Amino acid sequence: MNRRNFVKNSSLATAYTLAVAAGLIAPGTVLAQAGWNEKAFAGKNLKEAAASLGAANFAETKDVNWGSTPEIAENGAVVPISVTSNIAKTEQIAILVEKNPSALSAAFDIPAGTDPSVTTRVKMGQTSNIFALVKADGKYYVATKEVKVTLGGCGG
Amino acid sequence: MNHPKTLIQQHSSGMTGRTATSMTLLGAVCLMMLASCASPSSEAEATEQALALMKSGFKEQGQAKLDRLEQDEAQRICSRAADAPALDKTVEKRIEAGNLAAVKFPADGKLLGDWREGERIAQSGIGKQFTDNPATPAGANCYACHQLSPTELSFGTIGPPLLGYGKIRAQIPDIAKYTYTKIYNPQAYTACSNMPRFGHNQILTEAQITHVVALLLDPNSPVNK
Amino acid sequence: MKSLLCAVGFGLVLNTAFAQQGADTVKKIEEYRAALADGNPAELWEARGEDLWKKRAGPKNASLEQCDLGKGPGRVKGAYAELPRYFADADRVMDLEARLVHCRMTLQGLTKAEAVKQPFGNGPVKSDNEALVAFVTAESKGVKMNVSLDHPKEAASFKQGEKIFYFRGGPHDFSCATCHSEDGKRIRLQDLPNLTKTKDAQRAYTTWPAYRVSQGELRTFQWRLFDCFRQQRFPALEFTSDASIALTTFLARNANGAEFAAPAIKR
Amino acid sequence: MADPMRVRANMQDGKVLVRVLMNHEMETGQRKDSTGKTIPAHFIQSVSATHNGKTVLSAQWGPAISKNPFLQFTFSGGKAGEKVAISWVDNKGDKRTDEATIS
Repeated sequence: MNRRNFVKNSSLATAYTLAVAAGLIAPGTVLAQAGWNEKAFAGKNLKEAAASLGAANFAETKDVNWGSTPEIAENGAVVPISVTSNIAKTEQIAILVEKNPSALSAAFDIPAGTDPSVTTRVKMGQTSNIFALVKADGKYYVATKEVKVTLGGCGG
Repeated sequence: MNHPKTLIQQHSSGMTGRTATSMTLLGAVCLMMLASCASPSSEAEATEQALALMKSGFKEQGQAKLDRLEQDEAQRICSRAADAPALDKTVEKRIEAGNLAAVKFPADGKLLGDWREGERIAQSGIGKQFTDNPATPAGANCYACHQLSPTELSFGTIGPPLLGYGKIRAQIPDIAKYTYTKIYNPQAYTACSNMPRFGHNQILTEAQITHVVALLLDPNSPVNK
Repeated sequence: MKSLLCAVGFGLVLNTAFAQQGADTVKKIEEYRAALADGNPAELWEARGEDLWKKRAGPKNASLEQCDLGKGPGRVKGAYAELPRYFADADRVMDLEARLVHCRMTLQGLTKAEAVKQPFGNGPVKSDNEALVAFVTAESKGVKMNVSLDHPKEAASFKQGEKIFYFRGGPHDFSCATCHSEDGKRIRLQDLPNLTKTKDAQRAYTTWPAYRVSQGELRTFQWRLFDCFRQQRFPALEFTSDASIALTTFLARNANGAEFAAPAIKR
Repeated sequence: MADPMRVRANMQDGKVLVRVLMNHEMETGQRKDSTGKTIPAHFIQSVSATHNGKTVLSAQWGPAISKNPFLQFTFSGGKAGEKVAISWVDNKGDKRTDEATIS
């Protein structure tokens, strides 16, 4: 594992936010909007991204329903992902693609009153595991599903 | 009703350098159409009109110039419905003989190249599109239509499967010459074949064709494993 | 390069899934398509097209709402299912895209060059044509295809289109029929509709225009033909040329009787 | 100015089902144009949904979300006739808000 894991990720994110607030970094020009967790989106794998989201460790779970998420995607440019958490007090659902250059695709905050269920579409460069990282009652869980990607358009 | 000969002349008027032979052939086709269609003049007229529309309906882009719409004899005769009556045997023979006569073989006489290179050529569908760089060597895109190597499962079915091609035909004399010729110009053997005339129309170089021949015939090629 | 990638991609899938359970793969790809059908981004084009249809524009500061698509000025519902058709005011058989060019010229006062400037979009460069087509075609969803050949020019266009379908040319000797005149064929792993048979012709024609997942764009029937000819190694098909309209008449007429089902979503 | 979203909000089993399509390139910053120049990254970074002034969903997105993004979720406490608003902000600071009436 590389040294990133030894860095206190949350403090870096905070430092970035503070830098934006202080006008040291102009938001939206080079890096990102304030509040956007740049470090998490730069994470190369589940562990790095999860750490930046605040999950120092996580348990494997089967308490996630993958809904309409297909086993095979005809085109990696658009892969429908549906994640429903059956874990009580789910407050966040993050979707990660193991073999993408950066693993994290999206992180959803689920307030009380909203179903712990989101559907969106992600890009996949190749066949890969998809992770649903669920934060529930302050703890983190991860569920895994493999999606195979075929590439269409073989005219070239 | 228009006299067929008038139609032939109109038909050929836009073409340059077409021989009397091709006009005779065309006449044969038109006559066949006349014989087989309920409304013969409209058939021939539609062909005339369609050719005119093709000429006015395209513009050159990149390497694809308008001369690509100038049909040669085989293209003209083969522009026919799948369920059209069979071509006259003499017409077929004439197409085949003409195409066969134009086949060129490598100067060094070597017909078997490198099957590995052949596999790359068979996989690539690049070439001759107006979006392709003309400096990049074209591929043959064999897998688009044929099954070849057993490890390549993404193959098309427009052409027959060629798995084990060389193994099955190892005993046939002159098989390399036949295979080279078939790739160079499939219409040397089969008039109106769906397969591109890779050598005849300069899609592949002679050397590239020998690589594809090797892919099909070399005992070490995956095709024959 | 693309083909190599393609081969690798398919290889991954096939080694593990397709080879052992081909039918299962087909079913799973169907599931993938079904998952995308709800929430087709083509709706974004439809919405933009409706705005463009209703917005005053051009030197004449007019909307397209009085455009006659064949069922009378302003009647959009079901119009696409009867196109291409003969238009007396232009004395020409027109498909939807040619008719939109006509209306933008006559109603809004655009020059021809302006009206055909951006037939197809590319990322941030949007095409008004694609948006308008998405809007108009969506208004024919569920309507049975009913292309008439009653007018002599319609009948002629169909016949010319048929000839063009079988026209072999270019360095590869390809015609439309090379890939689309036999049942059950495929190129690489992609199924090829037999456009000379009613069932396939209906399924193919009624699912264009479509949002192409691979391109992130809504593509019209003119684009479909343009890109087929590109792959046939022909020169560039002129947008709304009579050749393109004749071929469209041939294909649209062959789809008669089937319910129109586009804008669709495709790989 | 970005093109509008398509927002649909429907009552379903007593809850509000929200479906959103957004107009956005979602450019990764890793692709090259035909001249070999890298196309700069341009993607939505944050999304939020509100109902009666209350946030019912918020999200952070990366460039791996597909072009012309789709989002679907369900929340409780809404009624037909009320409004749901969706907002996004991208990495260049472009933003867009659209709303739909629950039906």
